[in-house]
Amino acid sequence: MKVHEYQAKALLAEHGIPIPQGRAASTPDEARRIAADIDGPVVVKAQVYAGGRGKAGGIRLTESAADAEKAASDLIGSRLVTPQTGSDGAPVSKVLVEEASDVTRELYLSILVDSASHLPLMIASEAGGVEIEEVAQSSPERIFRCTIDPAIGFQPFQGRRLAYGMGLTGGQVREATQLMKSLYRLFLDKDCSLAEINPLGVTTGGDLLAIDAKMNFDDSALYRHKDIQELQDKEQEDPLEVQARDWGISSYVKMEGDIGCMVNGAGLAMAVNDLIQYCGGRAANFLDIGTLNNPDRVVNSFKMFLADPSVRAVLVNIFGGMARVDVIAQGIVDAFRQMDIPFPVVVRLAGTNLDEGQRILTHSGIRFIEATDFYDGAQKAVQAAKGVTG
Amino acid sequence: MKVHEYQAKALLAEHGIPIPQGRAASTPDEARRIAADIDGPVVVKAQVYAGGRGKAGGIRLTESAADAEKAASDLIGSRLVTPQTGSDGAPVSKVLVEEASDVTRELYLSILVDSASHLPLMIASEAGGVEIEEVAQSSPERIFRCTIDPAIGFQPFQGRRLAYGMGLTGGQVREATQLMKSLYRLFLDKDCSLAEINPLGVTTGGDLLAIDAKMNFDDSALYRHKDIQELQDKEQEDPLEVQARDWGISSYVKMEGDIGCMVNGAGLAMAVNDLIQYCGGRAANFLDIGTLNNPDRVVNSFKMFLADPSVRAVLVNIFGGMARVDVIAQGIVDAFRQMDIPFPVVVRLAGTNLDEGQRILTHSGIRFIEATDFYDGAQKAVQAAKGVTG
Amino acid sequence: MTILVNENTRLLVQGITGSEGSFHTERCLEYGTTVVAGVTPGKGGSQHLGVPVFDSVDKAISETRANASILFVPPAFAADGILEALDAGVPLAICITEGIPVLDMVKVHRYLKGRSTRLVGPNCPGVISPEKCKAGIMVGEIHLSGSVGVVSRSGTLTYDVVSQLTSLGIGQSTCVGIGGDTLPGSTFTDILELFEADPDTRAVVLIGEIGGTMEQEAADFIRLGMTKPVVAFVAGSTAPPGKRMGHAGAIITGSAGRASEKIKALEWAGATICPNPAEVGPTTKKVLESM
Amino acid sequence: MTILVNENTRLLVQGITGSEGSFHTERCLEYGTTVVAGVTPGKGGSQHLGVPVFDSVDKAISETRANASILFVPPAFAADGILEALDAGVPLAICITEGIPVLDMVKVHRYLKGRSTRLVGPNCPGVISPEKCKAGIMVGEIHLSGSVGVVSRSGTLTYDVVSQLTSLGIGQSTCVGIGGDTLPGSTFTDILELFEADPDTRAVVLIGEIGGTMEQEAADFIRLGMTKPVVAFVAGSTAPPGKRMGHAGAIITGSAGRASEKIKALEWAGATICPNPAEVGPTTKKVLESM
Repeated sequence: MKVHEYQAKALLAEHGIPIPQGRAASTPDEARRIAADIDGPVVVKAQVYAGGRGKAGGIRLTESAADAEKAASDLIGSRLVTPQTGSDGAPVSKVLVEEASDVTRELYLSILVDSASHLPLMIASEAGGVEIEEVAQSSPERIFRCTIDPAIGFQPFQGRRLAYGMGLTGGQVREATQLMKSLYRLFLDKDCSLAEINPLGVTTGGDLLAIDAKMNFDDSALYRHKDIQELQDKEQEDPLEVQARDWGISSYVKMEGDIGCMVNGAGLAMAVNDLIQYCGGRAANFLDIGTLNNPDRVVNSFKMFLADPSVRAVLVNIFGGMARVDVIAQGIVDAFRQMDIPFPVVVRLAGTNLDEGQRILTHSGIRFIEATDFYDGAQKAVQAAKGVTG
Repeated sequence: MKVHEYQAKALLAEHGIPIPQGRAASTPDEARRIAADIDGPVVVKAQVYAGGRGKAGGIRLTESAADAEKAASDLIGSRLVTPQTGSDGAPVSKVLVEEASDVTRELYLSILVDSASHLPLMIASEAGGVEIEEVAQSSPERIFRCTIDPAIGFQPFQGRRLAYGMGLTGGQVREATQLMKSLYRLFLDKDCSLAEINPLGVTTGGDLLAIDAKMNFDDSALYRHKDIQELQDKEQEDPLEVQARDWGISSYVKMEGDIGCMVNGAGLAMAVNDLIQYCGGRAANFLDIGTLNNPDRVVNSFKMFLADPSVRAVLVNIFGGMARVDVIAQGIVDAFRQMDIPFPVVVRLAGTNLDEGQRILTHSGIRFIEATDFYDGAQKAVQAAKGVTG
Repeated sequence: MTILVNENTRLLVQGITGSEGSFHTERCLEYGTTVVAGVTPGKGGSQHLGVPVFDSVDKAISETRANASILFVPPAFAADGILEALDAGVPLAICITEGIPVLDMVKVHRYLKGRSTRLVGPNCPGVISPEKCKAGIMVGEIHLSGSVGVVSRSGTLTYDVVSQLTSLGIGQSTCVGIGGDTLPGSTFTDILELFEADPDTRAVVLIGEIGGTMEQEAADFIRLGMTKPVVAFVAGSTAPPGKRMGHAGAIITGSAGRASEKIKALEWAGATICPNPAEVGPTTKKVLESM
Repeated sequence: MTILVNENTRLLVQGITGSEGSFHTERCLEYGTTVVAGVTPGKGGSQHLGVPVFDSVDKAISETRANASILFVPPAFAADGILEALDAGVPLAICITEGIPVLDMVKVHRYLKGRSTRLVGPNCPGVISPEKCKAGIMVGEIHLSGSVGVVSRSGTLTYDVVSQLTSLGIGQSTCVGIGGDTLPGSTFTDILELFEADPDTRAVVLIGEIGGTMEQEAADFIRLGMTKPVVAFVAGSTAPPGKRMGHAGAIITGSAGRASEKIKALEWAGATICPNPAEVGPTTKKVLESM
C-alpha cells in the first residue's frame, strides 16, 4: 500500500525525523493560509502516488501566499501526468504547502527488505534527488548498504558507516545515525516495505531535513495497522481495481485487452494471460480468485467483467486444489442467475471435486463454452472475443 | 542493584502485570489509612532487601485497619532478622499494605541471563511460593525453561509451553503468555539481572496476580536508567559499603577480619584475602581500587580503613598494569599527609612505573612496611595486625 | 528415492482442527500419508480425524516421532507456528499459509540460520512424492510416480503442468511448491540441489514467474552444478511492471524481475525453455526421449 | 608457535585516541607489537603515535590488513565497537573495557554465533605471546618466552603469577586473560582447546575464581580432552556468598559458584591444585620437572 508524501512525512515527524514546516491543503484558500503562516518562500507540491512530479510541473516554488494560492488552484482538481503515471495522469486532490528549504546537498536514504539476505537493508548515497536506480547503474560506488540483523537491531557503527559514505562529517554523523535509527524504528513499527527519504537535504546550517519521502507498506501486515489503512486514498488507484477490492477480490489488475479472466492461483492466472497472448488475444485483466471457497467471490468476479466496458469474452480457468471446483461451479451458476451475462463465457475446470462441479454446471442449463484444458480454453476465449462462435 | 518489593511491583504494574491493590507506608497511621481504603483483610509486609520474611514474622495478615496499624507499628523501625540477613537483621523503614489475595495456586516465574546460552532465560514452575533452588533440587521435572533469542524476541509458542508447564488451561494460557511477554519487555527495558514473580498467584476467579516480586538490576547498565538508580535504599546496605560507594570505591565488601586491604584487581584482591587467611590472619574487607589512575581513590581507601573500627593493620598490594604504580604511590603519600594513620601499613608494589612509584614512597618520608611480593606482604600484614612489628 | 517426503515421512499438522487444516489432513490421509499428530493449542489430548492432537509441537514430536510438519495456521499466527516447529527441531516444515507479514518472515529466516530444519513455503501448495506421501494441498490423483522432479513458485499452474506430464505417462519423483512469497524458506536452487543429488530423479521441470531474481540464481546453479536436464517455463510475460500479480513476490520492480530476463538466464544456463505453459508436458517428453 | 597472537599479528586499536587507548598502544608499540591501525570515529585520516587512524573498522582493515583488534572503548559504546569488529570480520577481537551492560553482551554473543571471529574479554587484560606480540594492558617486562600457557579470569593476579613463573625461569607461550564478566567471549575451555592444539605449549596454568561454572566446564575438558598438565588456582576461598567481589562474574549465587566446588572439580579432573596463589610458580616448576 502506498501513501502520499504529506502522510509519509507526518510519520517521519512522529518518529523524530526533521521535516520542513508545512501542511496539506485541499483548497487554494487553505494553501494561501498555510503559506501566509510560513511567511517566506513556499513549495506547493501536488500529492499523487506517482513519482517524477517535478519535471511534470507538479512542484511549484512560490514567493508569496498569493502565488501559493495560484499554484494550488492550478494543481488541485487537475490530473498530473508524469513518467510514472499512464497517459491519463493521476488526479490531484491535495497539495502539500511547505517552507522552501535551502539545502546545500541532496542525499539519499532508504530501507527495504532484501530478499537475498532476508534482512532489512538500509541504503544511503551522497547522490540524492534522483532515482536511486539511475545512481546504481551509473555510479554504484556512490551507494552504501547495510543489512540490519534483528538480533542486534540498528547499530551506531552502521550509522557511522553510511553517514561517512554520504560524505557527512562531525556532528552530522551522530545526527544521521540517530535519524537512521528512527527510520528503522518506523520501518519496523509500521511494517513498511519501503521507507525512502529522497532527497535527504543538508541545510545551509548543516542540519538534516527530509525534503521528500515515500513510504510503502506490506499489504499482509495491514491488519495490525489500522492507522495506516486509514491513510489509503482510493482516488489514486484504478477505479476498477478499487471496485475489485471492495468486492473482496484482492488480486485484480486491470490490463489492456478484451478477454476477462477469472483464474485460481496467481501463477496460473499469469500463465493464462500469457497463453491468451500466445493464441493471438489479449487479457482484459489479471484476476486470481484465491483459495477462499466462497461462490460470492465468483459472482463478484462476473460483476467486475460487467463493470469493465472492454470485456468481450470471459475465460474461467479453475484447477481445484485448496479451492474446490464444485464451489466455483456454483458461483458461475449463481452469477448467470443473478445477472444478464452479455458475453460468451469459456469454462475450463479441473481438480478437486471436478465431477460435482461439472454436474452443477451441466444441470444448471446456463449457456457456456466448455474447454478441456487451458490451451483449449485460451484458444476458445480468443475466438469468442473475436466474435467467432465456439 | 536491588529494590524493594513495592518498587518491583510498581514496575510490574507499569508494564501491565496485575498486582494486588495496595501502597507502601512509612508510618503506622499511613498503613491504617491504606488498609481502610482497601476495606477488607490486608497483608502488611516489611520492606527489606532480604528474602525469608514470612517465617521471620515480617509478613502479617490483618483483618482490620486497626490491626494493620498495629502490625505496621510493630514492624516500622524494627530490624527484621531472616535467614538471609545475618544476625543484625535489616532495618524496616517501610511496609507494603496490600489487599489479602485469595489464591488457589502459587506458581513461579522469573527471567535472568543464562551464562551457558548467553541468552535471557525464562523459568516457570507450578511449584511457586518456595525458593526455586529447593524445587530445582527436589523435583527438577516441575521446572520449565525457555531461552529467548533476541533475533525473534519472546514468542507466543514459548508462552504456551511454559503456561502448560505451569498447569494452566484455557484463557489462562493466553493471559500468562501476555504476562510473560510483559515481564520480558520489563527485563529488557530496565536492564534487569533478575525479574522474579514468586508466587505468581492464580486467584479464585482464575486470574493471575503477582503476589510477591523481586527485581535486581545490572549495575553496569544503571547509567542508562536514572529512574532505577533513584530507587536505591541505602539503609538496606552495609553502612561501610555505602560510604565506600559515596567515596567512589565501587568494589568494597565488608568482611569480618582486622586487616584492611587495598588491592588493584578483583582477582588479586580475592587472592590477597585468601592468602591472608592462609597466613593465619583475616581481611577486614575486600577492596579493589580498580584501574582509574586517580590518587584520590587511594586517599579515600585510607578513609575507609579509618572509618572501619575493626581495622588493625593495612595491606596495600598493587601490581600495575592499566593502573600505574606511581599514581598509587602518590595516593598513599597524600593519604599520610592528609590524615593521621594509626595502624601499620604494609605496601607491596610491582608493575607499570614501579621505579617511579618506589621513588615517590621512599622520598616522602612516610612510615610504611615494604613487602617484596604478595606472600611477603600477607605475612607482614598478619604479623602487624597481631602487634608484631614488621 | 525421492526428495523431502517419502513413505517414511511421519507428518504432523499444525492447525489440524481448523477448516483448511481438517479438509487437507483428510485428503492427505486418503492419499496414504502417515499423519501421526496434530497440534492445536488448547485441544491437546483430543483426537481429530483419528489423529492425536497436542498442545505444542515439541510434545507432539516427542510422543509421535513426527519428522515433518505442515502448517495450516492463520497468517497472524503462522510465524509463531513456524518458529515453534524450528525450535522443536523438526527436519522439514511446510507452510501453506498465505499472507504472512514480511517482517515476521525476516525473524523466521534469522532464526532458521544455522539450524538444520528445511522450510518450504510459505504461501505454497506443499510437497508430494507421488504414491508415497502427499504433504500439501495439491490434488493427489493427478500425480504419477516416476522420475521427473517438479519445482514451482506457483500452485495451480503446477497442477496443470503435472496433469500434462501424467497424461503423457511421465511420472514425478517429487513435486515441490516453493511458494509465491518474497522471502521463501527454500529457493529454486535449494530444491534443484536436492534433485541433482537424488538418484531417481532424471530430469527437472522448473516453473518460475516474474519478480525477484530466484530464477537467475537457479540458472547459475544449473550451469555450474546441475548435470540433469531442466525444462523451464516462466509465467508473467504479459504482466505490466510495478503491479503485484497476486503473489506477494510476483511484481516486476527492476529489469531483472521481468520474465524475459529470467528466460534469457535459464536458456543461457542450458535449460530447455517452453514458449507457453501448455508445452511443458510435450517438451519434457522430448527431453526425456533424447537422453 | 603460540596461540591467538604472534609475530604475524597486525593489530588494530579501537579507541586509540582515548587516554587508556593511547597509553597502552604506546606500551604495545614499545613491546614490539605491530600496531597497523587505529579507529576513532571522526578522526579518520589523522595519525596517532605514528599509527594511521580510521573512522571505521572495515576501512582500517581493508587499508591495513589488520588481523586482530583490541578495544579501549567506553562501556556505553563498547558493544557497538565489538559488533563493528565482528561485522568487519576481524579474526580476533580483544575487549579490555570493563562495565559493559550484560544485555549488550547478549546481543554481541547472538551476533557472534556462527561467525568465525574469536572474542576475548571483555573486562580483561588482553593476550600476550611473550617477545612476539603484546595485545593487552599487562606489563610486558614480567613475561618470558617459553612453553607454559596461562589462562585466567583475573588481570593483576595473573601478573603476579606470571612474575613467579618468570622469576623461576619458566617462560610462557601465551598468556590469555579471558576476563571477569559473566558472559565472556572466550571461556577457559575455548582457550584450553587452543593450548592443547599448540605444539609449543607443554603445560597450562589456569587461574579461576568464584562465580559461574566455567571452571567445572574446564574440568570436564581437562579430563576428556586434555593431554597436557594443568596447574590451577581458584581465587575467592574466603569470599562470602551473595556479594559481588569486584568482577561482575565473581559472585557466589549457588553452591557451584564456590571456590571449594571448583577446586574439587579441577582436582578430580587431574589438574594440580595450588593451595595458595604464591605457590603457582613453584608448583608449575615441579610439574614441568616431572614431565
